[in-house]
Amino acid sequence: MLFGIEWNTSNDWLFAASILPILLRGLLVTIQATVVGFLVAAVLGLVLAALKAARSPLIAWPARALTEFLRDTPLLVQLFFLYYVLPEYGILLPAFLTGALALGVQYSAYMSEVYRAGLESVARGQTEAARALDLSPLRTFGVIILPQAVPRIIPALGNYLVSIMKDVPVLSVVSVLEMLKVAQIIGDRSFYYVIPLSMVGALYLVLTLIASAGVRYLDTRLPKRGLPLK
Amino acid sequence: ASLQQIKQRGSLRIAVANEIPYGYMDLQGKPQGVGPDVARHIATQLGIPKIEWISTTFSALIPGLRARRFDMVAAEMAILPQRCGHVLFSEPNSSYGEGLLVAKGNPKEIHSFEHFARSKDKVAIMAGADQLEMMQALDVPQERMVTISSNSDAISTVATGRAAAYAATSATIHQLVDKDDRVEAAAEFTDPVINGEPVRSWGAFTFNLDSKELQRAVDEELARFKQTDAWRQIMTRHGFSEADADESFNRTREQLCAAH
Amino acid sequence: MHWMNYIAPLLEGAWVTVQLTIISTIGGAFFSFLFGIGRLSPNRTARYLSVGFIEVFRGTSLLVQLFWLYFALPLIGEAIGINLRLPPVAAGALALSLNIGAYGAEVVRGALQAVPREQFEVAKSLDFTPRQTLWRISLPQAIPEMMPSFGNLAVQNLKDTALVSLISLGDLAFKAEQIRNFTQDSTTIYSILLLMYFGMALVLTAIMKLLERSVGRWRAGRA
Amino acid sequence: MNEQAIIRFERVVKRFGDVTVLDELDFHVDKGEKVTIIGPSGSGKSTVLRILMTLEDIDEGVIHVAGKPLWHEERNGTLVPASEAHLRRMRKEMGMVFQQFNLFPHMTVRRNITEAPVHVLKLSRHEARQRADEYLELVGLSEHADKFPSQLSGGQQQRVAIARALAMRPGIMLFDEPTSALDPELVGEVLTVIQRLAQEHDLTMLLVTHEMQFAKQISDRICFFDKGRVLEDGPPEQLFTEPREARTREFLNAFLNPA
Amino acid sequence: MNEQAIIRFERVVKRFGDVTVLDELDFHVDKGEKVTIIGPSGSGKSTVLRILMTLEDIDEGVIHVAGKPLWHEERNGTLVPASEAHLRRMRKEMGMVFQQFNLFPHMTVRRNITEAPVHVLKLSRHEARQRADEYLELVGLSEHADKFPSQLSGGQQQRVAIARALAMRPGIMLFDEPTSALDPELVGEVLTVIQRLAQEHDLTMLLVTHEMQFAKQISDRICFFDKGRVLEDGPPEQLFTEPREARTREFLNAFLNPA
Ligand SMILES: Nc1ncnc2c1ncn2[C@@H]1O[C@H](COP(=O)(O)OP(=O)(O)OP(=O)(O)O)[C@@H](O)[C@H]1O
Ligand SMILES: Nc1ncnc2c1ncn2[C@@H]1O[C@H](COP(=O)(O)OP(=O)(O)OP(=O)(O)O)[C@@H](O)[C@H]1O
Ligand SMILES: [Mg+2]
Ligand SMILES: [Mg+2]
Repeated sequence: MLFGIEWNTSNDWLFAASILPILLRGLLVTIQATVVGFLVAAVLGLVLAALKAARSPLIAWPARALTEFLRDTPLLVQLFFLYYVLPEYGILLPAFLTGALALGVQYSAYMSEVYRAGLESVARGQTEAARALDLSPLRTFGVIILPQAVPRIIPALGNYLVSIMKDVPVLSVVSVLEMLKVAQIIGDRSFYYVIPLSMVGALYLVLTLIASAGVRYLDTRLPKRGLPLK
Repeated sequence: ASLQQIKQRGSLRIAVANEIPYGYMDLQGKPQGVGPDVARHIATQLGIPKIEWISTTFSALIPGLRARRFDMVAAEMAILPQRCGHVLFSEPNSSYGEGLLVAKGNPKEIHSFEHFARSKDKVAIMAGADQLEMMQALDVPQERMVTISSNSDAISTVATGRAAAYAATSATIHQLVDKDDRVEAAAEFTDPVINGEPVRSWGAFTFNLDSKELQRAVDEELARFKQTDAWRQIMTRHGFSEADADESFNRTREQLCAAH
Repeated sequence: MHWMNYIAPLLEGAWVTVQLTIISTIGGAFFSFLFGIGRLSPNRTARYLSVGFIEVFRGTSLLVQLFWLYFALPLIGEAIGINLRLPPVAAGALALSLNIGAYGAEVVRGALQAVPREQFEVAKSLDFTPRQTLWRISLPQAIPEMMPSFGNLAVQNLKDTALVSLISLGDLAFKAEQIRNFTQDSTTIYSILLLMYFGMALVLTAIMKLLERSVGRWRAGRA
Repeated sequence: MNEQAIIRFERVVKRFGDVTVLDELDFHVDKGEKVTIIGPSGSGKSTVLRILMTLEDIDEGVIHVAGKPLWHEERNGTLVPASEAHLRRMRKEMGMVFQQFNLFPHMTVRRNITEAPVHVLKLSRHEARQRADEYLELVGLSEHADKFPSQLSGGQQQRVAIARALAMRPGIMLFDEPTSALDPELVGEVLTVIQRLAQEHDLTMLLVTHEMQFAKQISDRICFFDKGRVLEDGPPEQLFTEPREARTREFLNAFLNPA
Repeated sequence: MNEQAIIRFERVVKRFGDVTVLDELDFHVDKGEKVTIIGPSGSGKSTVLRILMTLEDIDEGVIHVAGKPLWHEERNGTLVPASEAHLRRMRKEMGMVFQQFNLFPHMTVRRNITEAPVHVLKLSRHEARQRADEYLELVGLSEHADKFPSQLSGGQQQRVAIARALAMRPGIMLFDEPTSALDPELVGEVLTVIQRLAQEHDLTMLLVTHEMQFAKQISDRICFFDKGRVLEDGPPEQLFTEPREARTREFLNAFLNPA
């Protein structure tokens, strides 16, 4: 029994059917962690990208080093670090938030690169034309560059959303009750491991196929020339 | 694997769950604890020259046995009826009661597992460990339980307030207390009463279902060893009381597997 | 200083991590080529198998794959009477190779498709068989294109090895957990751990860059 | 040297790394004058326009535009490097048309033209719109105001770009090869617009082009650039028919009778 | 129709989708003959060569090469579509030189030439190397044998491509505009090599080119293609000086005096 739902071990199919609702509870947590992690990464990534683009090397250089460091160290270790070390300094977050933060921190490094590439892909000629018309730097960024960069950035961010989802099981080690953890608990209690683990695999496959299709759809629907301004 | 095969191979694969004082690895990677110390003696007696130690998480013990990743578990896993159908147990090696790890000064005044059925405080338990069943039997709702994956997470979980207490066996609690002065063992602790009886666990070695022969051989050597002072010394060295040691003779595997 | 005591066991774990990274990167390269080429094969079975493989291993979580290979596969093997009980190192290396191989297969496919069509036409006009064309003409031209992506995948792979600690393999992350279990000194241990992984990643990146340069030597003179 | 000059370069040096692109350049354009720059590729023609538009800075020398130093400011009687605010003020004098049009692809034609008047000149939307329609009329594209640039031909896009620059009412218009990215059949429509501008407005115009015939018709003066200097300049009839310098003759020959 | 023909197209039809590119084409080349195909863009010149090299298949008709059907095999007295093995055998008769050279960029010049002889003809490395050096000598590139293609000029690359095709000792050489991707100053060196081949070897040569002067010198016969058919053919003197067809005259005029 988990979440008040009993399972039925009389045969494999009934067992699978009876644990499905339990796994779906875990799936809900998986999706929540994905979304929160993604939002954190999107915001932190933007900050990192801005810092890296700073004129002063005193700001840009450490930001670049930090990005490299975050990209080159395992999510698991970053997670442990946040989970065990932050509380030593009085920052106490629930396991779920710590996990989502770890996902966000790791992926912020990747996303900062997406932002940078997206902005740089907007032709230099656009900036020059804006400058020749004397548009202010702020307006140039907000009205000329950003609307053109967004359609290039969003699909790439979407792909990272899928990656984050696939990394959520790592949070099970700090006992976030996401799908894999739920499957493990079912296994611990029922002593049947193959079925819950296989079901998690299958659910993941379905989920990522849907999400990837969604990203592709979005990619075809976004206006390539930029968000239209009338 | 049959005893014959193990002898031929020349090594016995024993898993521990990294739980002090039941079975764990020290800094040099040497296995320590009640389980490994006794198992080492038994292996020598059985004429097996070498032990391959495998350190893993508690929840990986039974799956590992079932997947035949090791021949035996020396983690003082409690003999429970629902486990008996899936793995084999030796006769009890040890016996232990329950305990609670709480923050220094026990600010929430927690003295029993039953506390969590009544208050909104959260209790930490280890994934795969018996305390989950106890909590459920005491009607502690799922949301009040925080699952951690190893004992080493317990101190920070409690010290930082992720949970008000960590529920584990008394021996575990006592050794955790020594590690950090932000935590202490709950004083005036009363063992949970389930089905009218105070809870107590009997820990034993565990085998795969088809290792009957090995089980029998271990039983014999264990029975002999438990009569010696050497065995008593192992128990006391690892924080088990004389009463705990005596208690381990009061139940048989058969009784424990049949309970309910 | 206390942290000095951690270094020896951590280095022991780091050595396991290094071995695992090397084995699974090589294994990953093997699967990349196998399924990347398979995806472009004229043989329909080979193509479907490759697509299936790529989708499954890219579409599920590495940790799920790892647990499945470690805990579930032996039980399935038992049910059908084969010994599928991979030792932890093998299960870990296999899961990592398959996972990274699925990503690598897409890299291989992309690079092969980027070889100009004309090269295939010349090869045909010189009467090369399709197999000779693949091995002698298109692959050698595609490999330098793949190298930057392979470099990223190798670092990804190094990071992913940390997950094998969860199936009890004595790698760097596992050793660190053991030490922390003992000492509760989280800050020091995890800081050392992060720095060690970072250092290894920098070395790996440098090696992949050297490799990239050596396989692409013929491109040096390109305008 | 002409003191009436609205643009004046004095010993201007511009380097990219080791390469000296403008080599102590002296050069001027009078108010209302139409000047065409010709010269071999890499001789620094675009660089001159880009420096005027403050898209590139200079390494040495001084440039005056409308009597004021462009890249410097007078403060307490000495010249100091210009502030961004000064550059913004100076840029208002000039409009530029690029080889690649550089329209904003995500804005309609009308929005392309009104964006800067509204946000830089602070015109009301209504005024800006009227002004946009006026210049769209001038370039003959009134009926395309609500389209996006990608829906227009190259020639139409370049005409929008011209309208966009004009809508800021600059005193000086800079054109950098405005027709060389166009298919041959579209060149004419753009040249016609520029010609009309040259004839009907008292704009100062500085133009880089390879359309020699056209340059001859509209220019008051042609400057031949070579290696970052003005090698020769003069009225079109003189320069095209009897160039003084051998290098100029060679260039014009190669140009008119390609190998 | 000449029964000695080493290449013979009979009512060959080739379509790409709805477009008929070869329209019941009849066409032949005799053994040892040097034939040049000329004609407007899109008339099917390249397609003829590509079909011979089996890079494209045909929709209708029959082609014979060296007495054997190219795209068909005789089996039990009837013609069936050719197997891959048959195509391989037939391809051995021919070598092709492409407009874009298409050297293998990852191999040295020598390796480019020896690769097919070693792996297709199964020559020993030693023999293949000797043969490569012989043909490198012929095209005048002996000292470049160990360079990579990217280190050579376009003209040198095309000469390597010719040597590479020759090293397979084909009886028939096909050239598809071998000089049109080259800078003008490099065209000559390639033409010289082809001319030497035409004069010194008894190869059959089928060439597509726009170098009319060159075609005149080396060809036994010129074929003028139009809309997927041979509109007119004959010895170069006749075809160039007094073409029978108006269309041919028009083409030659346009070609010799471009607009
Ligand atoms: N951003 C830059 N970085 C480095 N070199 C540059 C840059 N911009 C221009 N150059 C160099 O400066 C020289 C002059 O360039 P410029 O564009 O002014 O020539 P141009 O006369 O306009 O030539 P074209 O007719 O080809 O447009 C060239 O050699 C060019 O390569
Ligand atoms: N793979 C293809 N798919 C579709 N159409 C094709 C293909 N290859 C050639 N064509 C068409 O077939 C026609 C003949 O092409 P071909 O290349 O033989 O002409 P050509 O005489 O060699 O012309 P050029 O002088 O331009 O090389 C053209 O209209 C061309 O667009
Ligand atoms: Mg220019
Ligand atoms: Mg052609």
